[in-house]
Amino acid sequence: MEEDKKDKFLAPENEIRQVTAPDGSIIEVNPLEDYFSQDRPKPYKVRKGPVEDFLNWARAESLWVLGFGTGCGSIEIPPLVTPRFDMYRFGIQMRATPRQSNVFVISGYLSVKTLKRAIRAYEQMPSPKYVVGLGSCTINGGMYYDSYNTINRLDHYLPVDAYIAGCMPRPEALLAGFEGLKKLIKAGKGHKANEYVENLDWYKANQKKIIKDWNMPDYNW
Amino acid sequence: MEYVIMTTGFALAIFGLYGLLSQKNLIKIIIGFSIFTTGINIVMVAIGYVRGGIAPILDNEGISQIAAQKSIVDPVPQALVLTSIVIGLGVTALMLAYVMKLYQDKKSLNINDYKNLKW
Amino acid sequence: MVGPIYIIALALGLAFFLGFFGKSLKTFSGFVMLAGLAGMTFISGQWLMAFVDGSATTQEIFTAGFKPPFSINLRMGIEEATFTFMINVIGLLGGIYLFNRLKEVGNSAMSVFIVLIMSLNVIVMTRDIFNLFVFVEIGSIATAGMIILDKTSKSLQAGLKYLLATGVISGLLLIGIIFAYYFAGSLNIDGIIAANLMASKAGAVAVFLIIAVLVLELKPFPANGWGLDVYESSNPGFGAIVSAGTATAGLFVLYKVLPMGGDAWYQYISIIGLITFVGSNLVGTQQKIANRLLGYSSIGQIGLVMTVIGLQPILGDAFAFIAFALLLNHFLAKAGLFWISGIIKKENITDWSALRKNSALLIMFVIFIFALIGFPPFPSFFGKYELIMSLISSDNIWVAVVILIGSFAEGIYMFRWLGHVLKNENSEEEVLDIPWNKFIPIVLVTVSLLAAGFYSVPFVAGANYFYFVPLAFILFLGLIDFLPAYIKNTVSIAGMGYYSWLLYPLVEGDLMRTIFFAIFMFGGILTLVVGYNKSGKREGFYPVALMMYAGLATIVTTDNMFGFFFGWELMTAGSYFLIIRGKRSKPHAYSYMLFSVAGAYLILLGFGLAHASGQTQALIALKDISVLPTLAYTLLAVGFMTKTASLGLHIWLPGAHGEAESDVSPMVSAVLLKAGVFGLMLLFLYMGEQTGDTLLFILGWVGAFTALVGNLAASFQEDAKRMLAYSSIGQLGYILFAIAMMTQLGWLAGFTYVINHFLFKAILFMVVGGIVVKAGTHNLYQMGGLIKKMPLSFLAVLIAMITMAGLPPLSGFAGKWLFYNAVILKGWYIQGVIVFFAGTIAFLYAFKLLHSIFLGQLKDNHRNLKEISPSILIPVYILIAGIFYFSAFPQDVLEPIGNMLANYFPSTLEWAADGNAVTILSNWNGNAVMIIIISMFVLVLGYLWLITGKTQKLEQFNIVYSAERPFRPETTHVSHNMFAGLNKAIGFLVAPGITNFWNNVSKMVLDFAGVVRRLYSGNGQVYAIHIIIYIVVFYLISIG
Amino acid sequence: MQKGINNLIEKFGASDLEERRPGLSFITVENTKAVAAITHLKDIDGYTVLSLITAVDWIEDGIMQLTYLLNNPAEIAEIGLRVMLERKKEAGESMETIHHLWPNAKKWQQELKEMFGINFPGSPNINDDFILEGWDAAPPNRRDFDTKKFAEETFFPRPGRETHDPAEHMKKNMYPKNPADYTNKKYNPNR
Amino acid sequence: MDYSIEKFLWAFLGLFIILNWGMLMSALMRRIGAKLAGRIGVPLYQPWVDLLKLMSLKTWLSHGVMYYIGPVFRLVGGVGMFLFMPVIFGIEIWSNYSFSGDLILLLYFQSFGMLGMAMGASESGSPHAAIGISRGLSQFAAVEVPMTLAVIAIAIQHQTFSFSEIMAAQQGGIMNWTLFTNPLASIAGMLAMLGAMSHSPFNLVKAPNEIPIGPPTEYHSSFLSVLRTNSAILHVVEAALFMNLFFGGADSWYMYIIKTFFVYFISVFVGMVFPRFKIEDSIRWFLKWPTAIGIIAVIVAAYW
Repeated sequence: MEEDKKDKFLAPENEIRQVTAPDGSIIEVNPLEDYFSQDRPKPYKVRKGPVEDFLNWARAESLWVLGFGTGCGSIEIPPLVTPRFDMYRFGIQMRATPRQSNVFVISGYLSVKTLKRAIRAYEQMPSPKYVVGLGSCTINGGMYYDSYNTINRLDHYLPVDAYIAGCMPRPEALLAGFEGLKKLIKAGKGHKANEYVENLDWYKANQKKIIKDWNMPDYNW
Repeated sequence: MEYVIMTTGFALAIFGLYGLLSQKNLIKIIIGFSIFTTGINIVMVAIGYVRGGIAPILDNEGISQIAAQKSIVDPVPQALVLTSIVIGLGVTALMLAYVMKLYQDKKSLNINDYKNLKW
Repeated sequence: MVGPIYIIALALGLAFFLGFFGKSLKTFSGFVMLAGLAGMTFISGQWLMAFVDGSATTQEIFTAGFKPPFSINLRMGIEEATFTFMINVIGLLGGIYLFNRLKEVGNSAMSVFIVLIMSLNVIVMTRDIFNLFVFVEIGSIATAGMIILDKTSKSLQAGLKYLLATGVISGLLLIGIIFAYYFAGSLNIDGIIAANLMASKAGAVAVFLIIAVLVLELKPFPANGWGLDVYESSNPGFGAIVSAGTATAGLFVLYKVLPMGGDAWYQYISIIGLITFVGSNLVGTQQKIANRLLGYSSIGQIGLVMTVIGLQPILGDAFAFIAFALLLNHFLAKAGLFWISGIIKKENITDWSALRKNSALLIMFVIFIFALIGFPPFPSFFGKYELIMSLISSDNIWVAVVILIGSFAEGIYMFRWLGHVLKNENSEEEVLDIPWNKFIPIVLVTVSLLAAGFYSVPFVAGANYFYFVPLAFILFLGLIDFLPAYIKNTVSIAGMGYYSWLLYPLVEGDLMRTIFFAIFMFGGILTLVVGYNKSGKREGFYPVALMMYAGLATIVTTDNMFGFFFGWELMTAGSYFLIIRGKRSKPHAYSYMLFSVAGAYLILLGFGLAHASGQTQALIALKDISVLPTLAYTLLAVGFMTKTASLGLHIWLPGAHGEAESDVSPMVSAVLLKAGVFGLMLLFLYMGEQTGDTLLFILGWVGAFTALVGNLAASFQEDAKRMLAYSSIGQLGYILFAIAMMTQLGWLAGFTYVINHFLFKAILFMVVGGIVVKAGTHNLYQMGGLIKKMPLSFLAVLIAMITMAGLPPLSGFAGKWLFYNAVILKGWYIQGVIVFFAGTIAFLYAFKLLHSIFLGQLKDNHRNLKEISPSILIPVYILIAGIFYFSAFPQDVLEPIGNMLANYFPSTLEWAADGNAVTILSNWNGNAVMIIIISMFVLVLGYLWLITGKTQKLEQFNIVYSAERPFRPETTHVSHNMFAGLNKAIGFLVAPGITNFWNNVSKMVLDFAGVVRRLYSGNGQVYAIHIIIYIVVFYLISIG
Repeated sequence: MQKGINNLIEKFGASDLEERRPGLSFITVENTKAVAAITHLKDIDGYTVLSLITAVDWIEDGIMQLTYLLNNPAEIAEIGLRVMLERKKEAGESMETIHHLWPNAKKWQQELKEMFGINFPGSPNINDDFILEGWDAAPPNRRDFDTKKFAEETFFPRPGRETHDPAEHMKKNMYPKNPADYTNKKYNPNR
Repeated sequence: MDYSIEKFLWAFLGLFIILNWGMLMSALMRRIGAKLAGRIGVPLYQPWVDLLKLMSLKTWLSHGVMYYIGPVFRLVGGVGMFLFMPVIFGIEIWSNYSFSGDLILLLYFQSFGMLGMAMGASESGSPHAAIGISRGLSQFAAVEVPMTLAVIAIAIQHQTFSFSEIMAAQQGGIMNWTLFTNPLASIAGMLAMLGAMSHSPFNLVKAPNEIPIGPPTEYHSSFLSVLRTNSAILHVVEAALFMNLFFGGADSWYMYIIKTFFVYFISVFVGMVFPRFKIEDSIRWFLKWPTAIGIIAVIVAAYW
């Protein structure tokens, strides 16, 4: 079964290919294995104590949000930088690259196609990292609950720290959601990234169930 | 008299040269060449001529050597002419042989047909 | 002592006798013919020996016992003995060469051949003008007979044209002779000379006809279509006889009769010779047919000798040597070339690559070509050098210039031909058939050529037998060429080491020379070490590499101009062969050679002017040039700048350096370019700031723009080695700018750049060359990510690039610092800013090279690459040690140089005890900078290590790719057109304007040649008309 | 406009002319003559713009209808050319490609292949993904594909979800009973 | 030539002050920017929090050795610029290690960190990094032209490259500042500074929406913290460089902080007002007006 899938959906550029080296020898390249790290992630150690509390405060007061609008709800994010909402005063700012972001806002419905990119972006973020599900669609599919192409429950695919209900929630709700997230982090509960790593097999099974053309390594470093 | 001869010689040479340069037929060119050499030979003879001179044959019974030196026709040009004629003959013969070979090769006597080598 | 008359007797008798042999005895009669030729050679040789050792005096032989004018007289003096010997030798060798062909055709051909040689002998010996005519005619007829040795349609046509032309010519000669006789009363040359015919107008016409006709026999440009046809169509073995033998005899005759005309005629002859030399070679540039090309070259060379004969009154004592050296050179080389042509049997020069199948033949071919162009150690080099010196000394600069232009034109087609031979496709099936009887004559002329070069030494001031020592070693290397490369490599390194040790005393004490000597020799040895990673035999590599280094060593050790020029040409020749070894190097080596030759000629002219001023060959003559000093210095500077590839003269460099082999590139880039710098430094030192004020100012600007354009072009390159080559152009621009400032700081900066450029460019070319070989591509965008595979190479290139970019703490900054100070003190602000702008552009290509090769994405086919060979890395790390030493202790290197420079310039730099360099503007402590930066680096690295936990190693596709994944390394690696923005903004600066300019120049020359050669319409009649027109024009100019 | 339609009727036996409004007509052509008709419309009658190709699944009639909407910029007229294909039970209806007339047709056809399962043999990249990635179920826009069932089987529906009729729900829960309440400042539906 | 521990500690103290001032300054600038937009803006302590957060992250990914030491190069570049320049005019303990060299050293040392960082970023293999670097280098090359012209004009004017001498020449009143004694050079230099600071309109290098963040796109956690440390230092040091050249230097920390603030503010202010240049337009612009002004400045300084 696994083999069949691979044959059917493996992208041409990911097929095992043979190339001729400059010295004439033939090299076999398996892009998925050779070009991507195959390592499994390990959970980081969660410390306790006043120093860690202080660091948690720092983590909470410096939320860097990945600028990745996954669905219709992403239109609710730009107003946050306007004078009316001004998220900067809460230590929240947007970053353009997942490597420098901590918070991933899944803004609204998530199609299977986007889910794949969301997983990739999430896995590339450094821990500790947080996922905020924005809108009903991330909770139970919302108005797209019966669509053939959007997920129903985000928490089956990514570990969600906070949900913000509504269709769509307004920016204020988003800010309130961030405040909630901050409380969680300050309380030392912002380690869902570890949960993801620990239950990686379950998450991967769920992800692969609907992403048929996986075409990427199991874990995108 | 010698000037007439010399003029004739030059005229012949120039005619010959003109023929050599203007005719397209190889045989005519060679004829031109012959006329050219003939003209030159005539000029040579004319150069050596001394008016009223005698044949340059020296023997003890004839005039004295001193007198002879003044009166005989200069023998050197005549000797030269002989050589020159011989050489002219040789060259003409060789030319004709060439023309024959060329004609065998291309069946043409027109000099314009033999321009394979150029530039 | 056998009388010279027996030469004629022997030949005539033999020719007659051969007729009696039947067809069955062909081989026998062939040997009889050779024996006869050998006998003739023996007689003239015997006379020559006797004259050389002084046991004989000039003999006059009178036929029939009368004295002139009543008899024909022959003369046998040293000149006649030499020339008859040459003719007989060529006859004998030609006979051996043509043996089979003559045998096939039959006894008659042998008779004709012997008669031809005999007639040439008589032409040389006779003193009787009519006898001369007779034997000229006999020669013509015999020639016409020999032309159709190969009975082809073309040779028949050529023969007829030849006959027509010589017929007209001889008719005119006859008229001339008869009038000369009429007015002089004698047919004897001496008699005619004594009669001084020039006094009367009619007599002058007679002399005119005689000399003009003899000139026409030498096929002057442009009335020489018939001669060219003969060269093209006849058997090459016979072509050799015509080119070497007949022309030699003709030249001697001209030399013999010229006194008839008096001084004015010498001038005419030299002008005719010049026109022929330049015109023929110029028209030859368009020629593709080998034999016809040789014809053009022959006619050109004969024109050159004719010029020299015409210059006899000017040259004085040197005449004999110059004329004979040039003639002998042509004689031997052209005979050899024709003979080789007879073996190759290819009409078109583009098909001549078959020559590569026999390396001995190839080497001899190369020797002939180089001899013709006038490279050392061949006689023409000595002859031409002496000729130019004498001409300029006697105030005939324009003649010298024209001669050099003609030589250059000859180089244009000769080197094109050589390029075809060395690089064109070679079909495997064809086999080169080399019979021994054809091979031996070629070997003999080659050996004679080399010997003649050797024996030319005493005739040229400044020449030294010592220059032949490295050549002997090179010869030895050539002889052991069959050995594997590593043995030859070891031998070469040992030889170079020994030679350096031998020469070191010559440069000891002179710091400037010592530095360059070290760069040339030490750099040479290091670059040779790289050669250990080459397997196989590397045929022909070591002799030419050592030739280049021998040239460089000569340049830097010599104290006279001749030695300098000798070394310069030797180096040029060696480097040409090194460069052309690259796979796609043909056009680049060609343009390199043309620029080098042109540059060398400019240098030669400059030297000539210096020599004319100082009347000495010592280099010190450059100090106070009184004859046209501005011109002289400009010529010299431009000449040297062709080697340093300054703007306008740089177009050869990128291809030549970029396409060369991996270990040749560092040789020609890091080491060779310094020769030009050395020349410029030497020149500027002698010139002084006052004399060359304007020139230096212009050169400063040229240097600045060279730096800018070179670096800018480098940053737009996609080819790794070309990028480095363009970077060399830029770096050399800095150096030119720096030394043009003529201040202590400027020169110090120049020296710093020289040393740094040597260090880092050697590293870069070695490493990049090694990688290019490993990676199988030159293109930067096809590499990438190699840092994981070749960390040591990366480190080396990184260090070299930091040095190049001039970043502290490495030594590149020393150059920049000196530069800023020098620029401000000199007051060349705007130029300085251009140079600094160029400097920042250097970052761009430094980054591009590092990024494109080592960083970014590793390609599929490079996944199994290994680190480059230790034989590259060891010299590279030696050089890196040098960089670090220079960087940490700049004082150790720069202080002595500064002190040395203080002899020439006011000192503006002080060194404090702690290594602090102080000028009135600024201070810099290289030592302290090094310490501080290294300690900072360690501290910061420790800090980062402290706050960083265990890192997770990633693979190349584990990157943020806008939530996608990369598709293939090729599409993910950013390299091609990397600086697109910069290109859009200022890319117009490097639009190939200069290349286009030179292309247009060469196109113009070739088009001109193409138009001029339409004169040769192929019609025999037209050629006859040419002759008539030539005579008329010549007459109108000379007498009318 | 009229000329083009007349041509269609006369030359290609088109039928069922339906003029929606001036300048927009729909007409049915047999599928064997469709490409010829389209070519004629493009080359001779001036319908040079392909606006769209779309499909309708008439599952009850066993028909898969293709509609080519062509535009004539000169006359500002549009013709919708309907082609009725016989609907197959499993996807795989086939129609001639028209990408040689308009290169952009290949994208429409690719979409139809993916969403309706209508094949256009010869159309470039016809089997490539268009918007779905790795889809291996039935083409989702065919009406016999039960998308709710598919979603429930695939997407882990969250238990306890209630569904309301939006209109009723909003009337009941959100809008004020009394329209006068709209002016009541205390009432804030967003709260 | 003083390598004593005492000297090192003073230098370290200076560095610490600079670092914190740099952070504070960036927060202040952001607040000013926010005010301009009608927002409140970040809390003043935000830069420290961000730094702390970055250091407390638990993921460290490495693309290779060069990637690892790229930030080290960068920080060495920033710190080095600080160390090679006297901080406070006329006070020996604040002269740092400026005895090693002067303005020329600093001009070239600028590029040290840049090139090292470029190496590190491009080892990650990210095309965005490479594109950003290629833009950055292209722009840097153009910026250097007016910068060099300004420096040369100053060197001609004062006949020295030494910071302390240039600063000394500007002492004794505001009218002695280069800004007033050599206004053209100052204009050229300040225009070059706009490019050197990489604020809008010259910030295509890290255009976040197009090439995410540009060169540091792959840097995260502790690596990014080093880069941010550097940028805090570098902003102050660069401002100080221009302050020393054109605004009379500083004879006390008080003046230092005020002047660097205003110098830096100029670039931020311009950045807030103008939109972004395309890279080729930016190069053309630098090679046009600032260069022309610079050339005039040099000519004026040299021949007037």
